[in-house]
Amino acid sequence: MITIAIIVGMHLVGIAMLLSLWRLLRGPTAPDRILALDTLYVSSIAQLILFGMLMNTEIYFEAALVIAMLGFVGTVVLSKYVIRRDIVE
Amino acid sequence: MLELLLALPFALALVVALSANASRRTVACLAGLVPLLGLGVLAFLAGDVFDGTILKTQYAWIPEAGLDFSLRMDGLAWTFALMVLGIGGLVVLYGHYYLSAKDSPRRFFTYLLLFMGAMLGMVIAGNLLLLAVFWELTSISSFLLIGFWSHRQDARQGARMALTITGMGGLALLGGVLLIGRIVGSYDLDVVLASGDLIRASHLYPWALGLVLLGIFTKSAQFPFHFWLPHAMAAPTPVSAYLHSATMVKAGVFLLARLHPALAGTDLFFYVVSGVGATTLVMGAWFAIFQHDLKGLLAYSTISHLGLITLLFGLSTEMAVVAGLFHILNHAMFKASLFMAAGIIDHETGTRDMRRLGNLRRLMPMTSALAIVASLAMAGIPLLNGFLSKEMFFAEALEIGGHGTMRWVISIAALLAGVFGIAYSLRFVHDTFFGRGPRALDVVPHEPPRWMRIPVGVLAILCLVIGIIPALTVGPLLHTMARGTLGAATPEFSLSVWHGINLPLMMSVASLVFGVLLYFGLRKLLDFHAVVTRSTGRQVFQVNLERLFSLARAFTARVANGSLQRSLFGLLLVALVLAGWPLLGNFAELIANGPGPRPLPVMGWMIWAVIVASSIGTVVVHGKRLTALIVIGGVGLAVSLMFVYLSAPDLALTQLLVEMVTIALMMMALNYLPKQSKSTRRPLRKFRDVAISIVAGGGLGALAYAMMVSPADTISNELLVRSLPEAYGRNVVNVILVDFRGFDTFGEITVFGTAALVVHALLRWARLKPDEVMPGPPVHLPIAADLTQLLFPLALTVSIYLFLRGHNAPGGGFIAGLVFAVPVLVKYVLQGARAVEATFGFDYLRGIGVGLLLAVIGGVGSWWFDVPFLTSGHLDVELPLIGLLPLASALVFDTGVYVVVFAGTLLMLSTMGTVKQRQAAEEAH
Amino acid sequence: MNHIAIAPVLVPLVTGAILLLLERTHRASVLRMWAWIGMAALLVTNVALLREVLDGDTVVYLLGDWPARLGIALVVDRLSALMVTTTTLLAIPCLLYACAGWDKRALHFHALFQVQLAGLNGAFLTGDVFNLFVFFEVMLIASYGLLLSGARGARIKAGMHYVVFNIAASTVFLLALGLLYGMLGTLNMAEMAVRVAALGPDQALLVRAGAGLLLLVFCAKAALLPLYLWLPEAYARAPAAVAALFTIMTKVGLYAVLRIYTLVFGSEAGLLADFAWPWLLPAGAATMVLAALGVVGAPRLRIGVAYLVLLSAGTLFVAFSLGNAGAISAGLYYLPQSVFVTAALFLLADIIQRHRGGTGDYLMPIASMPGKTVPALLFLVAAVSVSGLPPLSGFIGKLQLLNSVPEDVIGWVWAAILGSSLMAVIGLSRSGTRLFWRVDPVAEGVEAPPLRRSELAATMLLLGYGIVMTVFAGPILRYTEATAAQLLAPSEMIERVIGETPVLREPSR
Amino acid sequence: MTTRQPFMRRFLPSIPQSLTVFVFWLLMAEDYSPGNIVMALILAWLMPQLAARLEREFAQLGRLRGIWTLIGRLLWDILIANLTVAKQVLGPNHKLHSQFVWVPLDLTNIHGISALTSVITLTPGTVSAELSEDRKHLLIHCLSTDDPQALVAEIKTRYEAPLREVFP
Amino acid sequence: MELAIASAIGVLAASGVYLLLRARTFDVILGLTLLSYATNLLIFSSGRPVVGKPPVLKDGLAETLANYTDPLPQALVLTAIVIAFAMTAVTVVIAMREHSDLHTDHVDGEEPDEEQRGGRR
Amino acid sequence: MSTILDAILAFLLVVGCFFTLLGAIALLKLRDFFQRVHGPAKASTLGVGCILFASIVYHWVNGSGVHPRELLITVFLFLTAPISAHLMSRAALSLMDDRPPHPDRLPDAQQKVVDDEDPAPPERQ
Ligand code: NA
Ligand code: NA
Repeated sequence: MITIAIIVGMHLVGIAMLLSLWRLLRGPTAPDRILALDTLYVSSIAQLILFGMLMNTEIYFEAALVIAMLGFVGTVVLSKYVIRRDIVE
Repeated sequence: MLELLLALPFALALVVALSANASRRTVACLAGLVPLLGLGVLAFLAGDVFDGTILKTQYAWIPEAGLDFSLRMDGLAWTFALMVLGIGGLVVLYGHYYLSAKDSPRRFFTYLLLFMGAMLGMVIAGNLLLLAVFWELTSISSFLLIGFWSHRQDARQGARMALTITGMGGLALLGGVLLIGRIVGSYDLDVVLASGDLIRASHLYPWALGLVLLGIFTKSAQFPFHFWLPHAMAAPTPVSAYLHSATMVKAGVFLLARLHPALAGTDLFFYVVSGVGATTLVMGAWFAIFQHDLKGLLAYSTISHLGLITLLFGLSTEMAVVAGLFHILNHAMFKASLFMAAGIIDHETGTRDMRRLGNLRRLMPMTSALAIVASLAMAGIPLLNGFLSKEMFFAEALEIGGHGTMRWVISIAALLAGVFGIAYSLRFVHDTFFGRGPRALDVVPHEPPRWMRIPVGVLAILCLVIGIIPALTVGPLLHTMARGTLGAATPEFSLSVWHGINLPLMMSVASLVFGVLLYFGLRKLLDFHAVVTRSTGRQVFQVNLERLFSLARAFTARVANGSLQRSLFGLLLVALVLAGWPLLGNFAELIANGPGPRPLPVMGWMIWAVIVASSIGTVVVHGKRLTALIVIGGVGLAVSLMFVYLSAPDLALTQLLVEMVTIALMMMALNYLPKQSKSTRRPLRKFRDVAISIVAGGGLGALAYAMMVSPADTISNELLVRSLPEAYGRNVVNVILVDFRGFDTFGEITVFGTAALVVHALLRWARLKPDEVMPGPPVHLPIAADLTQLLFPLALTVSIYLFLRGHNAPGGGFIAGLVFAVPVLVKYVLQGARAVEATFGFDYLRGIGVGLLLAVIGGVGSWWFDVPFLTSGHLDVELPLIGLLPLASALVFDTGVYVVVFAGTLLMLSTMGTVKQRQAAEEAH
Repeated sequence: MNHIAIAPVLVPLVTGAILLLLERTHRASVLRMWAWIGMAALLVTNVALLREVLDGDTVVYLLGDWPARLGIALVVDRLSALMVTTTTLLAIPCLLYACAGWDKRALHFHALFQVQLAGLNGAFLTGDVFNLFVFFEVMLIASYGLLLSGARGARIKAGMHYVVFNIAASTVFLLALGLLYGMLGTLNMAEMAVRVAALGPDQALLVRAGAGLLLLVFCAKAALLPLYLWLPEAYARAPAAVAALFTIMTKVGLYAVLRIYTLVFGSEAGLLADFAWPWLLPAGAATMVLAALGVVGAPRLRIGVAYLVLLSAGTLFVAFSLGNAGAISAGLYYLPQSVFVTAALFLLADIIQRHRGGTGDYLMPIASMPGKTVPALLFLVAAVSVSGLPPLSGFIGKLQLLNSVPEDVIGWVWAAILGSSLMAVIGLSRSGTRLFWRVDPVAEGVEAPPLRRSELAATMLLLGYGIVMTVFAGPILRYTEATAAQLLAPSEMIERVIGETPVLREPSR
Repeated sequence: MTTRQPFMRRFLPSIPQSLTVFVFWLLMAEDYSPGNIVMALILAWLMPQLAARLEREFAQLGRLRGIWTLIGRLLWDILIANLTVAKQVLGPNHKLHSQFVWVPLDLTNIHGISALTSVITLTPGTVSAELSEDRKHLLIHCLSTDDPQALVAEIKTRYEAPLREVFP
Repeated sequence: MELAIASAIGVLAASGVYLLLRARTFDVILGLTLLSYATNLLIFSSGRPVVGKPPVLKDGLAETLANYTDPLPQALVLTAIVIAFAMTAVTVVIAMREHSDLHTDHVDGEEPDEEQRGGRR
Repeated sequence: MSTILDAILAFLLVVGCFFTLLGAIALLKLRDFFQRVHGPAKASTLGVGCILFASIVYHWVNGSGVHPRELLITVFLFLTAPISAHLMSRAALSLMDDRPPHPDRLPDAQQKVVDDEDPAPPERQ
């Protein structure tokens, strides 16, 4: 049962990713796309954790940790660009 | 002795070149030493040579190429050396007085001696390749001599023309010589000369002959390559006197004589050589009549006489060869003296234009007398040397056997040339020394210094003496020369002025009569002075050369137009050809043999969808740059996910981190780039690009597919097995990076650190103009900045964790270094570069250096244990309280990686973050 | 254990790192001193390296003490040693020239210079294809820096073209390596050779696609016919000392072609035996012709010299693809001398450019440069040598090459070689006369900036190499002939590399 | 006493941070051996030092009594409000009454303000968008509200007040 | 699986090639980035990828390719990623300098004539 | 292993995935940026939090040991999500033509010099 739940979960998260992809491609504004990318990052963490559960391994922990810790860097940089164009003033 | 003879000119050329403070006289004396000493050497050798001995010396130079430094002297070589040195000596003497105060004698005599040396070397070379070497050296040194007055355009042009034509000939000759070498198996002159039958029988013979003849004809100014010679008259007269009488142009006919036993004796040889010679003979003589320039006339006359000599060698009978050799000697004498006389006239009157000259016999009687003697020799008047060889020529022309038509043609050509020869000689004498004039001169001409006249005198007297008593004077010499050329086939001949009344004599008389008639008849018919002759050869050459230059310019500019797109397109096209070629038509078979494709779970397809969609999305929105960057971020993420999914967590981590830093770099750059791509209105180009992209992508996909479904046999199994016991790591990828293939990583961090240096070097001193400056003061993001406060130490902790764990779990120096750098980047963005730089205070540049050194130390440490670079050691340290501490030497290496990556990343970011901006006001300056 | 094989990489790298540490705080003279110390050390190691291989030994150095197929092995044979020596000899005058002042105007010059040397040497010494890629990149990144440090305007533009083209080529390199690893399962050249020889027909096709892409990459770096467009501008715009150093860069591509397509895809490669050479011969000849046209049509001396570099690349392609020992030997003799002489011409062009004021090295008919005697003489020597006129080294190389052309292709190959020589003569004689032979009475009195001694010395040194190569052509040709023989018998090297046992570890299990 | 404080500041710039790092390391390494505890201690000492090079001032905490109730309240709110938002998101779009609201701030400590914006953002239905330049007002966006003033009041009492204690 | 990877490589490569052939520096850089993804995937795929068998050794699991994926291509890709990043950084900076020095972001450092004319029309 | 635990785990997972999906749906469906940002900013965060929690328990139960370190991921997520949301909102605001007017913006408020520094922390008692 739990395996099924994991697989179902992975598909749900996968759909979430595809939805984010849609927003990423459609926009219309830059912040929309940034948001979509950010969401894609967060969904990826979920995906990694689920995958780790499915494989019964901890090997994907580091990847998930790094995405969680630094996934927002892209968001920070892109947003700062929209705000000021010069991201490092 | 031969080495000494050859070394003389080169050694003294060097001495002269270096004698910076020597007086003009000293320089001339030094230069004069060469012919003087050289003639001494010749005299010393004369006995042996006249006895028929062939003197040889040989040193190995490049035995691999068959190129030996071997010198060889026989009668032919001796005689030519005599001419080179003898006339060379006179030219040195003459030249000393000829050069004006503005001309540098040092330079002049250096060139002259170099040329003399090259000529000597060519003459006494005992190896055909060596001969070709000296042959080209004469071309190069004559180029310098002809262009001696480099401020004059005609000199520059003439020199280049001569170099181009004779250089081309030299290359052809080289080819010919190589072919001969291929046939004979040696370049040794003795061997080659003895292998005439072998050569003539070879299927390569026509090619070898053609190439050698091309060299000869260009050098000896034979039709259709004759035109460079008149233009070489831009040289100072001593040069002309030397190059165009005894040396440079004689090199061609020398070679014709030299190789006569090896090449002559076939119909091909006969027709080509005598045909070209006859054409040149007549044409040169005809054009000589219409020259107004003294030296121009002499130049065409030279062409004509060289044609004569060539023709004689073409006839190939032994006596013809003797006649040719004889004429070489005679022509050298009278032509050298004539050139020098022309030079004196030029020197004294300031002009060489016969239309302004005339009646000089009154002003400079001595010179005139000598010149007239030489001219008569040139015309072939009896009792002068020219007559003798011309008579022999007529005789030989009439005796051509076996070639019915050729006999008539050549006889008529001989007669015509005789007539023309009389006519232009007459013009030379008449227009210069007789008649009215001189006109419109700036000076009153008078006799030149005595020493300038002496060389002319010596030669003119020689013409007379030989003309009167040939057998006693030149007889033995000619005999030796002929024996050197023909060897055993040398005919018996006697030289005498009077052979009785025979057909040749009749021809001489006829040509004298018709020549005089022609000259005066032409004078009656048309105004000589108004005739402008154009050298069509030169025209053609010039036009073609210009065409070549403009074609080359246009073509090069058109092809290598600096277009990057073209370069890349070419690259792609070749890639498609090379990679697609083997697959074409074979693809189905390729994929049939493997284990076959495996299914991919839906999850994988979802990630696939993100990759594909955002990749195409990037292309669609690429014009809007910010958008494109965001969308491409999706590609990066999805590729990382694909890596994770397909069992590559290390890859995913690295990809993600690099992605973040890349986006940051690009955003920084975007500030200085236009926000949008200009749309290009070239639908055709777009269509082409779409097409080739699809082909390229499809091709690569197909290759990848075929590869993946074919069976694999890799060494990786062994890597897996040996990783833990021998390299002490569970994360085999990291073990490969720091151990198995640590050297790759070593190079990789060098690349990385260097890239940071390059970025730094490009931006440090630059001032850039932002594409758009937002109004107002810098924006502060206090909340975001504050929230990252805790993130930083935690990120640091994670970085250390990833670093230490890397050998056994995903991580390692590279990933850890980036994990360290990225939060600093966030600090840069949120707090501003200045604030971070002020407080953080790392010297990133040194960091790169330190990191690289650490990596080296980590690798070199193994030398202590006498094992190769980068061999990992393993040490378990037992510490009190703490317990067992496992240390792998790879850790030191990985620390180096860590430091380089951290410092390099931050150097890039901080450099880009602190770019000095250029204001619009500065722009105006 | 003898570690000499790795020294040519480590010495410059350590020197570079030390220079980087000193850079901020020390004066130029200190940096120069260290650069020269590094150079001296490199020269010493180079001599030691040459001695190792002179008698035909192949040195195999197993990095990390792993058997060659598992790790990375450095392989030093005569060819590698020749290339490394050429690099070192070239680097000395380049550094000398740069120390006349450019090193102060280009940020990080010394460090980049050393990294460049490390990259070149690494590429020449490695016996592993992926490691070759890595060292290509080391070399390239340093070259980007050397080209662009202190650059502005037009040079930046040239740099853009150069960099992007090379990155694209490097991408193809990786693709090729991916394919080759995927099919052969190893990256060690010797091991690859063994596996290539045993390929079945289907797999051979895919490997051939990969090998074709690899060939493309090397040809792009070596600037072969359709792939040479990047070269003229980049070389003509580079700072003199850098352009001079770059003359060896195209030779790296040539080296790689020679190495891999004799060792891995050479005569003993089964279905793929010698598949590359028939493509390369006509391309090389065509490159020669186009390059010669470029020499003739060049508006500036430096562009002309850049085309001369191209011409030498074409010549070498012809030499190598003829495939017989004589031709390869001729090419190997021709290679270093063409590097030296074109480098000398780049330096000379720079000297001329500075002394002709605003006209630079444009081949416009203006007043000749003041103080021209020595440069003119050097130019003459260089021109004679580079166009293959006797008696200098260029001639000897071409002579040997002409000698080794087999009879079935003799016509057009000779035509290409001799024809391109003639065009070079035409182009260079025009350049020379325009640069040195025009005396404008007005310009004569103008005081010229003094010629810097070290710059002239650097040029003379380069030309001096050529003269030494001329005089000692015999022994050098013997060395290159032995090299060619070694290359044409790859099985010896393959056995040597595969058979090399680690010091401590077990060989392969 | 006056000389000790700068020393302490230099030696241990931020005790909360040191603690966090210590716990963090042990959790992450999943190794509670003496050796690793020593390592954690070293890091706990070292990391804030490094961080201090980048920070002007670390957050200083006041009374921590309220923080646990705050966290509990926050978690509960997140859970409950998420359900509300779920309903709103899945419902028809036109029923949403989104608007911006300015929240006047009594908090002056920037760390407190930061914490508040985080909390506001993490609780569903509201996102903090901007802090006014004088740092006296916070602009928040509500997904759907009909009574902005009530919302402001709730934020001030539920979150701001306890935060003022933690960040005096 | 092979089909998915191969087609992803194909699409990435095609997109990359198209952008690489554009005339603007930034587009070219994007193209290179996409191409390097394609390259990395291709090298990666040379190890015949499998799902969920990362090459980190576990106790009790025999060290063969049956239990672990091929680690070597991964190491190669890592190196390739890093080098590609270094190259991208340099290219980006050159693009900045080119735009600043030559006032155009055309890859050839100058606007082609026809496009300028087209723009004016 | 008890089915109850299984069920709880499954429930946690489904809830987590549901919220993750919900965030994405919000992203897709809602009208403008400020509405959309509500979804991912917390629904997704919560969702991932649930999944992480489930994962910890799962690994624990499945015998691969207690790995509380996955909590750290949650910590980071909760730490960074507000920063992202805040910055994106600022970005969106900076693009808006009709930004919400400041409630008590005085004519001279604009001339107020904005301090570069963070306000000095109060002295310690
Ligand atoms: Na690349
Ligand atoms: Na690496």
